[in-house]
Amino acid sequence: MTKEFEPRIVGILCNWCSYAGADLAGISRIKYPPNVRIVRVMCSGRVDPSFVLKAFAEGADGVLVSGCHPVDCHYIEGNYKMWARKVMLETMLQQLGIEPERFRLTWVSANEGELFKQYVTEMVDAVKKLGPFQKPVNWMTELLEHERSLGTAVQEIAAGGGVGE
Amino acid sequence: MSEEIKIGVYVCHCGSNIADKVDCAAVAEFASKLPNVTVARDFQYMCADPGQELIRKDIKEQGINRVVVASCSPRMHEPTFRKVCESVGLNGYFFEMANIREHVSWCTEDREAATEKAKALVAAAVARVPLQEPLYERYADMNDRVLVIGGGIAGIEAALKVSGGNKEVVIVEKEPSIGGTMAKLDKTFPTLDCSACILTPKMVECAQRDNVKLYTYSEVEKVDGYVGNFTVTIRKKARSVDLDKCTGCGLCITKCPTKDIPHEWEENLTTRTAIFTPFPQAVPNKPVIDRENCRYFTTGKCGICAKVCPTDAVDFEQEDELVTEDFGAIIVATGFELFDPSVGPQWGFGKFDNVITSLQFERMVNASGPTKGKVLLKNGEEPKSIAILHCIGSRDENYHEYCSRFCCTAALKLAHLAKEKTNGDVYSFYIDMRTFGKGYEEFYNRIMSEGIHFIRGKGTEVVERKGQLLVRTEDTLLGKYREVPVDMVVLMAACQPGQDTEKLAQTLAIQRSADGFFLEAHPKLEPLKTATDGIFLCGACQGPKDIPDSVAQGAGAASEALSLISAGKVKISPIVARCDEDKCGGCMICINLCPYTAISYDEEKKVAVVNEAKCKGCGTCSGSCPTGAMTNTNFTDEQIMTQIEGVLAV
Amino acid sequence: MSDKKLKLGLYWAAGCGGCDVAVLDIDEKILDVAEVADIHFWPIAMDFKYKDVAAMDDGFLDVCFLNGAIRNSENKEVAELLRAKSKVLVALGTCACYGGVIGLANFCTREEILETAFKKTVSTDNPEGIIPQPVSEVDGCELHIPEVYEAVYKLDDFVNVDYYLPGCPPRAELIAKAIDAIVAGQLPEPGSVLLPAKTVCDECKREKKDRHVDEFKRPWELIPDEEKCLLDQGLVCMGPATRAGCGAACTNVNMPCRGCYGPAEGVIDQGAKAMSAVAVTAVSTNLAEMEKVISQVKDPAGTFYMYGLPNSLLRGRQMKEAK
Amino acid sequence: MSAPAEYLREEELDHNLIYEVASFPGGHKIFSCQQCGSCSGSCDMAQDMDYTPRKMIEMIRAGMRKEVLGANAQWLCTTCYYCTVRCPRGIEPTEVLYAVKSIGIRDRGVDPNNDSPKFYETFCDTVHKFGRQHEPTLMAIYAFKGNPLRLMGFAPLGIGMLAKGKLGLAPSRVKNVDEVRKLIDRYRNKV
Amino acid sequence: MRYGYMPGCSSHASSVDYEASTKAVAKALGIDLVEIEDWNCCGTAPISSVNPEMAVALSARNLALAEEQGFDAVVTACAACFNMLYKAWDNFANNPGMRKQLEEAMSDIGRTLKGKAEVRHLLDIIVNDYGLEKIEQLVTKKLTGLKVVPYYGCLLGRPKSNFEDAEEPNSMDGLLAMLGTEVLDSDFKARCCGSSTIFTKRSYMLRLLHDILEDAQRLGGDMIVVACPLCQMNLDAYQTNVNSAYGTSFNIPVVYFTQLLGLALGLSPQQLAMDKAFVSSQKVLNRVSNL
Repeated sequence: MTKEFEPRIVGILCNWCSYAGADLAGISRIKYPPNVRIVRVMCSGRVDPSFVLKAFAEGADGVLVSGCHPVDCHYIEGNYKMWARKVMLETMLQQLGIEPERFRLTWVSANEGELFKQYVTEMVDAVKKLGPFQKPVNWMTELLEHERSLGTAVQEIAAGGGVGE
Repeated sequence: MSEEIKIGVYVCHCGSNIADKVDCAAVAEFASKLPNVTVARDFQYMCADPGQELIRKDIKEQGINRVVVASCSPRMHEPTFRKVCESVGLNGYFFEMANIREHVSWCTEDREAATEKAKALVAAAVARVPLQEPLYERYADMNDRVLVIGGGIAGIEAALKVSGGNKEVVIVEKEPSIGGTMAKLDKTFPTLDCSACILTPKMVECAQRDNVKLYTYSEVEKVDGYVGNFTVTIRKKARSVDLDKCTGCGLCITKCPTKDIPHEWEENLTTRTAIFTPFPQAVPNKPVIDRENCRYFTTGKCGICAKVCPTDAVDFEQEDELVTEDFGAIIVATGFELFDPSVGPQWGFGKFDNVITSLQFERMVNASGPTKGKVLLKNGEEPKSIAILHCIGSRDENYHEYCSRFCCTAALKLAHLAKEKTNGDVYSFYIDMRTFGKGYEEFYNRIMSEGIHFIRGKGTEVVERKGQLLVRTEDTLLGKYREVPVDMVVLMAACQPGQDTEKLAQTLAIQRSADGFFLEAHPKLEPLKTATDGIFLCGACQGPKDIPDSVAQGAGAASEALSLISAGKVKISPIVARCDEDKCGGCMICINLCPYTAISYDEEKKVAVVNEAKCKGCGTCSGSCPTGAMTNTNFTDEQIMTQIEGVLAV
Repeated sequence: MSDKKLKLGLYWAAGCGGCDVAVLDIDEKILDVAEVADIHFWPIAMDFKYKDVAAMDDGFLDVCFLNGAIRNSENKEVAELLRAKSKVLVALGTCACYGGVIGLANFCTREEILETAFKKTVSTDNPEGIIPQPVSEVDGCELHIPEVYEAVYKLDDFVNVDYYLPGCPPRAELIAKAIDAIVAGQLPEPGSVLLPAKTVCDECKREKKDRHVDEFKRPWELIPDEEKCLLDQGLVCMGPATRAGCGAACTNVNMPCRGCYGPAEGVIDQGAKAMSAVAVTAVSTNLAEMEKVISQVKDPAGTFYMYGLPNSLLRGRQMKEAK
Repeated sequence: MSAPAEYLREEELDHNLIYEVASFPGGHKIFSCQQCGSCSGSCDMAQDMDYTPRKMIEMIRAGMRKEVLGANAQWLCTTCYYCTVRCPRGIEPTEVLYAVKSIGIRDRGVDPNNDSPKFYETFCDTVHKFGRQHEPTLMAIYAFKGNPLRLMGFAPLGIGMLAKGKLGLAPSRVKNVDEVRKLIDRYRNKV
Repeated sequence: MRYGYMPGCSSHASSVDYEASTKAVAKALGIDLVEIEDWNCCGTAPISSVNPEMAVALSARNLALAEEQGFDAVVTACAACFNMLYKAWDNFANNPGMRKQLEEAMSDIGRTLKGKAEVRHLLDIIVNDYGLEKIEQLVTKKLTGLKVVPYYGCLLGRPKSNFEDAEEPNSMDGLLAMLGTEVLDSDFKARCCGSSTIFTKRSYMLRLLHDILEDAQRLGGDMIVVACPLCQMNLDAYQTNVNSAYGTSFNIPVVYFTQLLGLALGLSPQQLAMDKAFVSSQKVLNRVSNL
């Protein structure tokens, strides 16, 4: 039996509430699974859905976005804007064959270290149950095989184009 | 970028704080193999002088041009290391921090897992840092004049304090006189001193100080610019009286033939003329013509006031005038208005003559009021019994959910005055008696001893049976239904946001809370600031407040404004939004997204334009920019995506 | 460019053929083309065989316009062949550039598609349920047909592309302009898109104003105001996230943009960007209300990736490795 | 004779009562009552009730199950809904009292001298039978169930109605009366 | 809009007069009221007292029937039916827990409810859908000289209503004024008559009836006008009880708004079943010219 599957989850956290909440968890020496790797943005309103897709495309097993509680946003209502994107993104991810447990938007304030731990733990558990996010999915193998099989000759030809030179 | 990227990575042990759980040497070793990394070290304390020196030395000697420190939270030491870089000439934004203490060593059990996670975070920082651009903090000039909107007690206090700090201040008041609601009150709780006696001197001082400019009968029309540099357009409504020529003799008022206009300032308890001053102590004590009711304006005939004026001050041709003034800070002190109890027919206001509001009663008991201080029924008789109903429109989901805060104590004051003036039966119908201020509970105690009938139960309904007013309630302490016959009912109507609050919020780009009042930046720690830099709040425009609180806030807001303008310069963070005009399609999605109105639309170029002084750098606009034209400095799409690749590389 | 005539090739891979029609649509301009260029390969118009191409020297063709996506082994082989034989390879049309409408196939597996095409459609008459195989035996002979791939790919997934000219189809004048530029030797950096960097909104005359949507609607649910921005009226319009060039052809006739000219310059995932922009127009401080409004956009993935699924970060529906 | 001194014994209180009431339609806001008495002040019947509507709510909150179910307040409620539209906390006292009546009928917790439950159950039975109400049947059964003298009390009215042709003697019936019965049984048997 | 008519149980007994006048007036105005096939008891107060959820479910069946039969709205002339049907509709539309429960209950009896049909009161239909202007053109006899006291009772405006104000109902006022009557404003117009508890707590309820009648008399009203069968029955049939309990001598006719409207439209008192009331309105009507 190989080692237990340890998911890699990208956490995108706003600077003022959730990143600070994660800091507080650390300061309070609250232990939680090490699977979430945190990327800081100033506001959850900054989170472009492309970031979430990018994380999955890079092989993340889950993405956790977290911001200030509604009405508490440091920038007034950036978190509401993320909520709007989240609602649509959830449907889109489902259509793209990604299980809903793999993406989550939470509200964690700067004094909610315990809550941060709770969300991380819940998410890690849920993703562990699902297993790894398949990358490459089977049809991608074709492409990758092709890339591997590309002889240097072809590449040179391909790179050699250019009119009038 | 032609320059070769040379990254220095510094892994901090933080004593044993990090090193206990993270194999710092292994992380440094790992980092040294990452692309573009020139040096990678681990060290006991990076934030201490020797640690800082290590970085400086590498920058100078090894030509390091990007710095990554893996230590604590950037919320802690990011500024420290930025300064280190800047001290040797490297831009502070060529620096990136990996948080391996709060986010790794302190929250992870397993050493191996912790080391792994630390590597991922370092890899991400190393991946990201080459994409970072040099950014510079900038400063804008600061105008040191202050605008106060609203000339009630809070605004007056704020203006006088700013003026006392030797700064110029302008008060804009929409009514013909400053003074606000306080000017209408008779006595003030809990000390029962006369309201006019303590307010009038302050009003006069506003008129007399050289560095205070009054715009009465005026409104703020437009606000442009940003903190330190607001340009405000003020509409001076046509007063039809030349303030420079008028001496305030009042002859015009005595001769005006139109005398039957409901006197709003007297809460419609009496009438006034078409040319009038709202009250005897008005500042400026000069009349205004109410054009809607003036015969000259409605019929073209009359003009008696102009004929009798000894100084030729009446000017029928006067027009609204727009003036533009520049300010560094704005204080909003627009106060409140009284809830209209006729919205709830059960209270009988508007239906029965002798059901009146608290402010009407206040005018009645005022010696300079319409009844010369006598409490009188509509038929001219003195009431033998008076009911005072608390919480009319307050603490009621059907109207306002909040508590209006000052009415309980005000009701006690009115109960006292009613008892004193009529010696009749005075009933106070209350839900909870909330006398929270200094001396207020003592005041309650005092009023109780005066023989007022306190009934704990909301005065639910006022009905008339056989010509007698009845207040229906439950005496909840007895658990008995009661119908109390009274001659007069005083409704303690709720304090609610003024009608123009919404419009002003838009003009100023400040927020309102769910109750409609202006919203403070933080309910505890920033009660006087708004989320828009340079705009402050005081008094009841932020929520129900009594006089002591309004005065305290007025002084506080003045202090906020003085502290801001005294700095002389406005610091602008370099983390802002920037729009690439070549890419911007002009879709305008971002413009509404910005809570600070920092983005505008350039009609000519058809692109979005960011006012960096107003922008706070949240990046919400870039998060929804469909073309990628809008970038968030230090948090660009490319930087964040590379960082995501980085955290997943391990 | 020497005064020699240009050697031109055109090819149609997995696509609808509309791009070839668009080339014909350049009208009399085709005569100018004929003056400066010789067409050496254009299967839709003239009789050429692949072996003719194979016989060419590498780099023989000066320019080759390739339209259509890569769906099967034939598409890929020819693309690779033409790449080798062409000095400049232009991906013509959105299918070649980004996968196009046929890229929507990436929401399904190859099996699902073949099952549907050969067994499930109403008009199918295939009692034995035969699905064509790459290699089969017919009357004792071995028959080869191209192998259908698992997914739809865009051209540059397999070969290096010099220029992109997206559009479904690209407007004829854009093609004409590209040919002019080639003839004049005035092409930009290789890898460029031969279109302005702006978006459809820039070309659209409608008035954009409130940027707040209370209710999303489908185009048939209302007759839109002709002056106002369609998005402001609750129609999901891809204009903000779609490269300019079409002259706002759809919004000019009261239809929302579907995004056929592909992402704006430098944008990695057109669908995600468009979705982000559209979603925030429904922002309010009532989360439930917002959820209700946004849920009115029924098929976000299909809507926002209508023309670019194979060009998106995830390229299509993620399907578990068959066990 | 004065009642012996009593205090509320914690063990005799039923803290589940408020949750039970809250589970009825319109009952959920009972928790936010601020005891202002707006309901009682609006109530035309409050003067005749043993406990005012406000007090009923407080007693429910305290868990005084016996007293609440045994009270007369809920049976005097005319369901005029003044309390409901005026409550500053959005509580619906009319619905709260409906819940109290319903629990009382179900648990047989009502004062046996109070005839109201009998009438309401008879009403229900009649609808169960015909799918609609039929006044003569209702009155006849109600009278025989309780005190036959009561029928006499209604007799003058009944005769008057009969004379005016206002008593439809043949009951009007619902065709698919099974459906109505199923609905009634569904909730009558619900514990 | 297709109106599905719900007569309510009392239409077959105590309010045959309301029913008759409603149908006559609807016909005269050309309002198409088609009775909902197989409607059942709305689940009024007594049933709500046994179990409020049961009551709502009974009304829900009526809504489901109306939907099935293709009606856009359920129309009733009874304030109590209106109250119950509206409550069912409101619970279905705005209370997710109840919605689920009602869906289950309906599927249990083989019906489905989608909440498509609105609930409307006849008064609302006549005053707001049909409109006073159109009625005015059809009025042949003005009821000049008649002093009327509109009495609304509780359930037209409370707790929730889609046409009437909770505290100050006024839909009938305008209609009656347009018919030429002098409309008197009683403080008791939205008070309760106590009909839901008249059978069980009669002695208490007579006080309510007394107050309403007394105010009408004080105002000098010739008659009380109502839009609810229970109000009519209560104020009319129990007037003698009030008189004996309070030593009064009230003799105030209590008529339906449909009856006065019918008279103004030229229908005869017989067509409007005006002879069914306990307190005769004949004298009063004789006083008014050309009736």
